[in-house]
Amino acid sequence: MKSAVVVFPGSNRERDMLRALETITGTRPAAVWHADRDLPDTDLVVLCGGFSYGDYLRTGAIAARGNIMPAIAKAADRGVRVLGVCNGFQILCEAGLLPGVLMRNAGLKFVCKHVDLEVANADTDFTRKYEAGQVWRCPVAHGDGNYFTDPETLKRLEGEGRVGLRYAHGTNPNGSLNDIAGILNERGNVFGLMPHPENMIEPLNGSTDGRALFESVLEAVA
Amino acid sequence: MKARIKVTLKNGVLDPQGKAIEGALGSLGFSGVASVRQGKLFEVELAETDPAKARAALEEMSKKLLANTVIENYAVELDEK
Amino acid sequence: MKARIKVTLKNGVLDPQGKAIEGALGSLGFSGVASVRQGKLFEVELAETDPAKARAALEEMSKKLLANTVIENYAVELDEK
Amino acid sequence: MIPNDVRITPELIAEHGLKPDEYQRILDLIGREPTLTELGIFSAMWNEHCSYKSSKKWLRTLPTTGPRVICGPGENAGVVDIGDGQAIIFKMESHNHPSYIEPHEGAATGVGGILRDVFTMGARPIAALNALRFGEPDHPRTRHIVSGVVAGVGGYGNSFGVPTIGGEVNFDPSYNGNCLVNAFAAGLADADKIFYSEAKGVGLPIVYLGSKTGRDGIHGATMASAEFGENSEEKRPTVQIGDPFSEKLLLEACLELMASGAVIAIQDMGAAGLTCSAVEMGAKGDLGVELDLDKVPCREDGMTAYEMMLSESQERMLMVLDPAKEKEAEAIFVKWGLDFAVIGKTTDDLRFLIKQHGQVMADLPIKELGDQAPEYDRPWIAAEKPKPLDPADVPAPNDIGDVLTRMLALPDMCSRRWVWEQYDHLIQGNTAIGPGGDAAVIRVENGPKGLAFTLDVTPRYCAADPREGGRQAVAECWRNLTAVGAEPLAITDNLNFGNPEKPDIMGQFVGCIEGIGDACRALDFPVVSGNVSLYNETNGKGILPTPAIGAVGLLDNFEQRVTVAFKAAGEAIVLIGETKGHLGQSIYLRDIAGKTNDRSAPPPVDLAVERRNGDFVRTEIRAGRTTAVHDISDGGILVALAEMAMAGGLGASVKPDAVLPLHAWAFGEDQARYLVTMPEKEAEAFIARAGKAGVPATRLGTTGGNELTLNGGVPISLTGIKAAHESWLPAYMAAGAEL
Ligand SMILES: Nc1ncnc2c1ncn2[C@@H]1O[C@H](COP(=O)(O)OP(=O)(O)O)[C@@H](O)[C@H]1O
Ligand SMILES: [Mg+2]
Repeated sequence: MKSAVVVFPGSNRERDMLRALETITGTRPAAVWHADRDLPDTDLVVLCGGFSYGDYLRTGAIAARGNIMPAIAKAADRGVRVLGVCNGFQILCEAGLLPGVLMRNAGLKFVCKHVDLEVANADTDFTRKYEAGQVWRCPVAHGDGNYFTDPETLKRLEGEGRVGLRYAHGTNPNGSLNDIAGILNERGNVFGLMPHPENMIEPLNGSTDGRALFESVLEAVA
Repeated sequence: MKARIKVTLKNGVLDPQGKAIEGALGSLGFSGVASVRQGKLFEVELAETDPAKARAALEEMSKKLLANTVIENYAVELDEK
Repeated sequence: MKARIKVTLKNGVLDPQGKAIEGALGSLGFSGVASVRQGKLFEVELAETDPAKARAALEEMSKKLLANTVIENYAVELDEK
Repeated sequence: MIPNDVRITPELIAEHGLKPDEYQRILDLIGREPTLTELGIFSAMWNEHCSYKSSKKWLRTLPTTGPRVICGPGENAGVVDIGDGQAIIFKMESHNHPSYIEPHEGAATGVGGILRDVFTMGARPIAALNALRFGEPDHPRTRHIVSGVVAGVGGYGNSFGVPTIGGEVNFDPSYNGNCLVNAFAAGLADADKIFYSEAKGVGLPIVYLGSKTGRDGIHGATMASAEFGENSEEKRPTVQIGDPFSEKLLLEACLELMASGAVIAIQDMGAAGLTCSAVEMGAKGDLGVELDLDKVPCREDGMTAYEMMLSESQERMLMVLDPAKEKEAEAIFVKWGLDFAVIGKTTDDLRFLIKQHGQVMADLPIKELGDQAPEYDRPWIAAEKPKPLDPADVPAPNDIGDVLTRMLALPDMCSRRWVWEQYDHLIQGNTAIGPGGDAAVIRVENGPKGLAFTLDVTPRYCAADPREGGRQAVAECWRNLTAVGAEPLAITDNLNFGNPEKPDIMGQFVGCIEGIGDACRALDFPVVSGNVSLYNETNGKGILPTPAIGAVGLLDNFEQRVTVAFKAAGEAIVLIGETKGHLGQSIYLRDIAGKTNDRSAPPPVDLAVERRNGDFVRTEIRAGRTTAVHDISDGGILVALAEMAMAGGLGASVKPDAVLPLHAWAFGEDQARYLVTMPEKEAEAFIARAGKAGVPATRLGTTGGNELTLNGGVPISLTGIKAAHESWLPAYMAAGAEL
């Protein structure tokens, strides 16, 4: 599988993501600079974690208006898989590729810890290697992960099975609506989540449960 | 020309910071605070001197960047002299 | 009674957010933006109906919580009706 | 604008922190009255922070070399060889005063400064730690400071993208008006690609990089500007604001530039920014420096030479560049959106020449600015040697379970989870042991090596007996590294004290340094970098002497690491080291028995025993013969045991010493001790090996269950102690209004 990781000024988990993708897919991903207007030929575009533009103004807001974004929107239209992790999720929401917005954590503090994630829909390109209802541990590290959207959109997300992952067992770290940890677009090829599966891929991390997420995409594009 | 843009959360949008401030004011002993909503204020200095053009540009900036119109409203104020 | 508190950075205090926004406006094609400074806006609803008392309370709140007076200024505005 | 030719009055001199005899020294040196800019430059170069005038004499006594030391004190950070052509670069620095004034920004810029010190040398930061000391919890400002400092430390490191993996938090009334924020950072580089600050070559461009210069943190200017009247409101010294976003860009741009081969010398702008960095680069390289301030990127209009030379705006660097690569270098900085300006050149006349608007604002001998700084041999008196305390004089508890529960919930003993959950401790994906254990461990990118990090000092020991306290601080670091299986490599120190002009405070300083030196020599643990922070006083009362030590250790294979958590039921618990029940200066004595002003001796540190016991434990860990290890420090055996149990979610049943009073055994703070677990069937052989090595090893008990049981007595529920341990800090912080 060919993958590409987009790097914005202030991205800071791009090295984690590049390493995870290379380990799991066996192919070195391309690193794409935000100022470029074209994407390389790729099966998966990843927007990684970090503080693009310092998280200034609104998290993800400035990056979402960057040069590379129209190319990502076009790729998504063509059905290319797009994954946004943490700041990447925030950028996708700001860019309108996913609905809703990630607001300040309810506790108003940055939070870094392990949470339990429940697979709310195992029938997606990003979760098919998990069992439905499976619960796995994964780290979060963010200050703005509090997912919010209007009641109508929420109803649609839930009704259409577009909530991919939820915080389980009362581990919701940020006050997200319906314990939402990750959502899909209508077509199911764009996925955004706050937790960091790329930091849960080898025994050093305490478990390898994050791999299945990448392996799901690998299988989906095969 | 100087201008201000106020960006506030739309009604019905959850405001965790405002809520926390309400709580904090309560514990500091301020009673009678019915609600607090937190917004943003941008003080902008423009080269443009024509008020109509300046206002149009500021509206554009608000829509394109400064406000997330899914959850926020904005209002432009010019310092007319 | 409704009121607004504006909290802005003091002159000379670095405003990294404002700077980043300036840059972003530039790359979105807005020219002639000389500077952007970002501040906060608090919209407060008070039970108090006496303007003088309300103003005094809001000043207190600003000093004690809403503004960091080491680096920020604040201004209280009442909605007088 | 502040004129440059103002008359230099005694008030102005005093306002710049210069003593009359120091001013005389300036007059003798340059043979005329200095300009205002020159006075500012001298005040910056000759203040305690830059010149180490009170401490230099004593710092020289520290051991700073060793087979692995590539670069000791004198550069931005220390450099230590870790094999395979790699080096670890690290340092610790204080930001105490700014953090008291504005906790969030003060702490943030402290972290920013130390990260810059590390990447200035060519290293990518891989770990950050922080030692924090706050006033007593009930003091009205404490909560505000805790909240701001923690958010500031986290906010900067999280955004910059370095894992913040450890540190210390203490509360004591002596810090009520003077908190301590000591930030540590470490970075990894190739041993043959280290960058230094020494300028080389005449006529080469001096380049300014990073953020623009504003009027941040110009202290000495307060009165000067007020006196001259114009726009004095505008010229008020402002607090430095951290911009981790710019720093992250600066990191990437610098590393890219270094890889291009364009960098001849590099120095970050820290305290007294442009002045210190430019003088240091020139003086080290025996070169003059000429700067044209009209070229300096400024954030505000009308900045004077004085202001530019003293500004402490953050996220800035100075470099000497290979002129052939100037264009390439500029392109890298433009790509990262940072300012890049050639602001001067190196010269061969050894002058520090500052021009603005075509006029000379300062013209000083560059070497003398550093070399001729005053140096003091301050009078000092050693404190009287304290007497050991007889455990029999310390009241015994009625209910040991209750005391343990209370101890684990003390401000100085409770879980720091509330703090480190605000720090991204997982970023970079190499965190092998995160916060909460003895030392944190980071895998060296792609393995198999691991690096261990810890910060330690016990100020109450240092206050009671500075020399013993100094030894203990180093020994505890060494022990913490050992307890995860690491070989201790080297240390950095951050010496926080009161006013050195007072002989008793100077006595504390000297004593602590002597103690640190003793321990470093005995443990082959050199000092490779450090920082001194003096005058930490409020209303004439100094803080507890706080020589914080930061230490780094190496694991050949990070898989060898071991953590404090009990791993399985039915395992043997063995105590390494001798227990005499030393209660002097213990947490038990101070916080449970309530003897807050006790003058008894702290636990003595026998460095030979320390080394013998530690070497044995490390050998066992590396041979894979231990399942959990924890060193015993604050709170003694029972607290260490409880920490292992809470971390593993497994209880234990143990047999206290039959001779010592129970509380002395449980809560005594004798040094050089560890608790170790292993499978039951291996315990006997373990103890035999210890015996052969001359290391005291006692079988204490067995893991299992949900409780701690002493001698079959009333069980202490893990749930109960864990709740107490975890809840104090969050509850304390939640009780106050903070945003
Ligand atoms: N207590 C100390 N022990 C050893 N070295 C020290 C100590 N204090 C300062 N140094 C060394 O002196 C040099 C100057 O320190 P400092 O001024 O704090 O560095 P910087 O200019 O990077 O802020 C550094 O190399 C530092 O490591
Ligand atoms: Mg430095």
